[in-house]
Amino acid sequence: MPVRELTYAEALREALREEMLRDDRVFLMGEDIGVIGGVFKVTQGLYEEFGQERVRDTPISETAIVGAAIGAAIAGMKPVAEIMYMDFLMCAGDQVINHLPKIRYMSGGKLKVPAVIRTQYGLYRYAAAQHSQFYPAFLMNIPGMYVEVPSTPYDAKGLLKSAIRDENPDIFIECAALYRVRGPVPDEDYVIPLGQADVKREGRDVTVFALSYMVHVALSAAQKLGNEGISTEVIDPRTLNPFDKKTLVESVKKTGRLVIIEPDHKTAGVGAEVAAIVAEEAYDYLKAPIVRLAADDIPPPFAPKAYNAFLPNEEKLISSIKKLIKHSK
Amino acid sequence: MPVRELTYAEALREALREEMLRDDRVFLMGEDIGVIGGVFKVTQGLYEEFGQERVRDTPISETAIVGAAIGAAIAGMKPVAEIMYMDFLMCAGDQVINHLPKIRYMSGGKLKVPAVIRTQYGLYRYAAAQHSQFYPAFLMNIPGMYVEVPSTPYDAKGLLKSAIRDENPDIFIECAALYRVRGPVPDEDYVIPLGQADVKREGRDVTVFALSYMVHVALSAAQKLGNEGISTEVIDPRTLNPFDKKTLVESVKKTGRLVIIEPDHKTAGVGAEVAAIVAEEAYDYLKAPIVRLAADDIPPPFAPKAYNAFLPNEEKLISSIKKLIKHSK
Amino acid sequence: MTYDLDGLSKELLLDMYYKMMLIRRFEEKVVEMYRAGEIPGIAHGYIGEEGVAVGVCSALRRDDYILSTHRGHGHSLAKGIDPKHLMAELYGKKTGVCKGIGGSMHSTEPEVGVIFSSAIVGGNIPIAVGVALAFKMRREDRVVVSFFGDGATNTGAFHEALNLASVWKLPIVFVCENNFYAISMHVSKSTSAKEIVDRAVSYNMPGVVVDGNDVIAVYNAAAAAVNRARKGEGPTLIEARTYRWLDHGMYYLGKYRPEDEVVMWKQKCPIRTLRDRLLIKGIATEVELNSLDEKVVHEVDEAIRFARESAEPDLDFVKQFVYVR
Amino acid sequence: MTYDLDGLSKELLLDMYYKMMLIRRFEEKVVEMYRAGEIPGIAHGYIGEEGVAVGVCSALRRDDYILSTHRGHGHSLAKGIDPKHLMAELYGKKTGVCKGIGGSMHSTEPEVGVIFSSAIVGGNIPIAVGVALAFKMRREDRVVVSFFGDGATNTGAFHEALNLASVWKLPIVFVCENNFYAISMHVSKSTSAKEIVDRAVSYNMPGVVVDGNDVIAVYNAAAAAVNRARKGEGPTLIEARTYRWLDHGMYYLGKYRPEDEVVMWKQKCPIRTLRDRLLIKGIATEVELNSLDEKVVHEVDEAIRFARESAEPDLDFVKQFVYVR
Ligand SMILES: Cc1ncc(C[n+]2csc(CCOP(=O)(O)OP(=O)(O)O)c2C)c(N)n1
Ligand SMILES: Cc1ncc(C[n+]2csc(CCOP(=O)(O)OP(=O)(O)O)c2C)c(N)n1
Ligand SMILES: [Mg+2]
Ligand SMILES: [Mg+2]
Repeated sequence: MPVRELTYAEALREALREEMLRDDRVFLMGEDIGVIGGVFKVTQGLYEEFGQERVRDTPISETAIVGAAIGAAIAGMKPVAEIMYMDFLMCAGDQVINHLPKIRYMSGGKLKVPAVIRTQYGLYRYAAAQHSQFYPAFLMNIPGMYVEVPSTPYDAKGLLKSAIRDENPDIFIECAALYRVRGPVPDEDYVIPLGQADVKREGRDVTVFALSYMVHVALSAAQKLGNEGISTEVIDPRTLNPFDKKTLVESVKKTGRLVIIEPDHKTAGVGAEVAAIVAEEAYDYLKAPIVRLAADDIPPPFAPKAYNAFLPNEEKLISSIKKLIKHSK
Repeated sequence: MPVRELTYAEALREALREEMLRDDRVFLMGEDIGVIGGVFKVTQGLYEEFGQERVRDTPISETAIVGAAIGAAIAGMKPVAEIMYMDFLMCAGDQVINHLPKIRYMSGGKLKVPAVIRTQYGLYRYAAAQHSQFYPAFLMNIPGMYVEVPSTPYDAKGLLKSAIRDENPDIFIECAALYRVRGPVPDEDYVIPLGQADVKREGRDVTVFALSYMVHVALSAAQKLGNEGISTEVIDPRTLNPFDKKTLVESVKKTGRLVIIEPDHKTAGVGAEVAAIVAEEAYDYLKAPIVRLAADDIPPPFAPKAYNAFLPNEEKLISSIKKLIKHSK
Repeated sequence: MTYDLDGLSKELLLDMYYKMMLIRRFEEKVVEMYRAGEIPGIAHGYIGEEGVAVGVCSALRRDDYILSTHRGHGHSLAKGIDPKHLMAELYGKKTGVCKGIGGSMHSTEPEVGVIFSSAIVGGNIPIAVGVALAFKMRREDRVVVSFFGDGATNTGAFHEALNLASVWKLPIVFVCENNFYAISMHVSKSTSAKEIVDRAVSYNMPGVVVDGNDVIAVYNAAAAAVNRARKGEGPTLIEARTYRWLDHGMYYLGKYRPEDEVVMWKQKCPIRTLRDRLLIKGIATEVELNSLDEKVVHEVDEAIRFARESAEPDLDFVKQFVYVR
Repeated sequence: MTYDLDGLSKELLLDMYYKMMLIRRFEEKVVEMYRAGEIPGIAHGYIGEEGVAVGVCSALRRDDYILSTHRGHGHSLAKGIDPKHLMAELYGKKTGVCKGIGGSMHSTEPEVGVIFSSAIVGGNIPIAVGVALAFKMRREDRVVVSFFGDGATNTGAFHEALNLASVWKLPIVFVCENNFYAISMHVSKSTSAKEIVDRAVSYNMPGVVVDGNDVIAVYNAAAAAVNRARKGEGPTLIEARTYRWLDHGMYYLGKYRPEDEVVMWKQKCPIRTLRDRLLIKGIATEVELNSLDEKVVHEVDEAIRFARESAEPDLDFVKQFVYVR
């Protein structure tokens, strides 16, 4: 029997639905998630199935949305709040950094904050500088909350279910450019443990650390490089906190080469931390400098040609890997 | 004639005063900066000298403070707004990331945003998790604004004057633990160009990249190591954006060893970017793994003993450097 | 003058008619070209709400500034941005008002008083306050208008900004375009105040409700508020009630409005209303108005041609505009 | 009952007296020990404002929750936190309510209904709304109180939270402790509403002003609001006017209040006021009240002893509490 295929959005919807059925403390809140099922349709049908109490449309009040999710969580509920675009997450900046990740700790462990904040970043939507941002490194820098960055339908469902069941706060970052991407998702219930990177492809010559959408770019590049005799390992961290150092370091120890490809800004992005870990922990194994391919250090431009060039892509990845392999020979 | 000594707070105050005298577009706004001269007394006396129009006490409205600074700036003024603690900067998160650094760009260069947002982080104040944060890496990750992190009275004055005169937006991050530290400040007018790291001490054996307060820790450690025959170079970046890669990379090429000491969280902190740059650009010169000493990846605790241990310190720095020099022999 | 309507000159009235029609035809073309795949990204139409932008901007001087929103084409055109440059911006071209870097939601043209448009709901309001502060500190008699929707009145930014504008008595007019929905969310479900205008009490400033589909009523309300602001008497909150005929943006997001509500509002078309009044009162003839209609069609076609023919910026080009150097 | 004052039982009245006195003596000791260098960090005293915390918390059940602020010692003690555990927290000891991790500004003791205290001005308000949402969704008849100052009413968080609580009709009471200053900023300069309580209009909820130095008036106002919330009728905004006798925190920040204003308010001491009424009405005797006074002194001394003798947490200890694992 062939495995069922779902889109990333469908996989997320299933995760939400199953967890709502499984645990009546789980409820959803956010802008336009109810009556119209979300502007990206992730929550479609859930309002009809679960009603307005458990699928709550909110005013445009990001601080109140995140704050209320925190409050409901410390009072024993399991809220899943949606912030429509990651750009707007900082409209709730105080709640996101000063409260969500700190309340358990500041209470000396008396409270738990099992809230999930779902958001998405809008790659390739040409929506300009205030609707195209992705800044996961910041959330990684602030201890106390988990951060998920699923790249496939399978991971999206399994990680979202884990995030909901887990009792820590999570920022769950989806990618709008992936919502319609299909992939296998088993029928039966499963979860993916938080903090386990996934080796999306094994290889010997070079490790590509690929973040979120860039996993697909890396896999496609790896395929092509394979035809030219270069064996590429592709690592998808899946969660940034907890961060699976082990899988990364072991891979680099094996291949001796690391290329990072990420859709966030290069400077002080996730790739900086990845490079730093490797420079600290696998320094003796490196055969060549680490390479980071990332979005340019400029705000996302609107004009499509400039925007596309602003992001890293398959071509740049392939040529970097080839150059790297030459350098170390 | 001996050079005059001022405290860091006095140096900042002089910078504000001189720029206000020099350019009547410069004005100050923030919570409690007027009548009482600021909770850290940086603006003391300025309300009396310049009056309530140019030294504006505000309500507790961080979003309005940063937003109004932006608005005044695009309309031709030169506002210097104070956010009392860096923790509260994210109460204005939307203005700080979606507006301040993007408006010039999104306007196709028609607008300028010559606003300075001054803030401080409260090292060693035992003020717990919501009053002790320092997250400069995030501001470095968002392109479009400059970020200053002065460590001495001299730098504080020179950088603040540059930040005010410069026509780009700035986040100017002071350190409360430095306000009473004294240092030489010349009588005559001077500015420090943005984007120039300062080699605070020259050395041959190891480069210490020290951030903000940690410059003092590094200098003291370097002194002691010198007595043991280890020659330490101490680099103070002074500004994180623009970032002076050149001084860093050249120093590491010379010494072959890098230790980073920073008072922000280790994971995805400034040190990650520094390590990544070196791993990319000075890889062939490194004689040993890069070492990062930073605040632990937990929210700042209140209890003083735990808090002190949470931060990197001189002892840890000295022992790291000794270990590093051994490793590479 | 015999040609006045509510004391307004024929020139002003025809200009308002012309501007509303320009917005209408411009937006129709945007929808068409968006569907045709010529306009990338996201965009939000202003059809049905023309009375608000035009009524308010007609009460402003050229050197007064407005700040706009994600739904900003109407504001830009009403304040005088050349439709060619606006359309080129939507196309992402170098000749656009923001050189193709900003797109639909980020118009800036200080020459005509469009200082900034934010795509963050509520985001422009604190910035508008700062612009007004600059005017006041320099003792200029210029006025700022901040436009925003009903949904924006639930953001923290709205609250902090209106409070600050009031305590500092700044020359600003807050114009809430209440089109009853924030995407799918009806104002009655999102906004706890009985009426949005009641929120003025919270800031001790005058609050005025106006029929946003009656451009003359909007003009009069705005003129009074602008006058107050110009005289140094502080801010006003205007709630202009109107309706958007199109969906929230260019995509269909599902059904959340009753059919008959949409039909009812279409009958209150602000352009037709003014046209009828101009004709009935004998202020303008069919011929005059038709010639304006034609002029507008021509201008919009010209804007499309201009946008199409302009060059697209590349990465090196856009990089120049991040910093002042 | 003959012993009632305004219909309140003697037991309740004496308990309120006792709690106010406990707060007073506790805070006096905090100042003393802070100056002596025994208490680290930053702390904010509640002296002069005892009537608000005690009046409000006396109207709550043990299983109702409060959320507090940087100025939270009074709220914690009024809701029933053991002074030993609170003092130990201020000392940064393992036996503190938050194991020494939170300090003065972050009290949590769900057992007695102190769920969370935020040091971010306005920060607790949206969270309080979420707690109330949980109660409502589970159909529990519990009520939430969010305490905050006059200064907090100018934060965006206040606005968004009160709006949401109102549209969702949640069981919550918003208690604004108007002590007329936010650090050095007088409420008249920071807050544009004529009266803070007018802001209730913006959220279509009842607004009540009460003399915060009259603990019985506070109790009655709170009881009415709590009752309303418990019956599912939605939130209320209470503005309790009071005054802090001490400086903003433990440091002297300069002069921003007129001498005679401070003197005037000290004459309106909430504790003396209640004491006088209890004596005049013959509800309690000097002897009874003096014995409560002594009990309090003893308890506070005991708290200091306990705090001093407790162990300080180290880094490994505090690390355990970041995540649930
Ligand atoms: C802070 C923020 N939250 C959410 C959004 C997404 N969004 C864009 S427009 C909109 C609705 C705005 O409603 P309203 O203010 O009434 O303006 P209208 O679209 O009706 O003109 C929303 C939720 C946004 N841009 N910014
Ligand atoms: C968001 C934020 N801004 C600024 C501060 C610094 N701060 C601490 S208390 C305070 C004044 C608070 O005034 P109010 O709300 O009236 O409470 P009070 O201190 O008078 O009890 C300020 C500005 C803060 N903690 N949080
Ligand atoms: Mg609307
Ligand atoms: Mg106060």
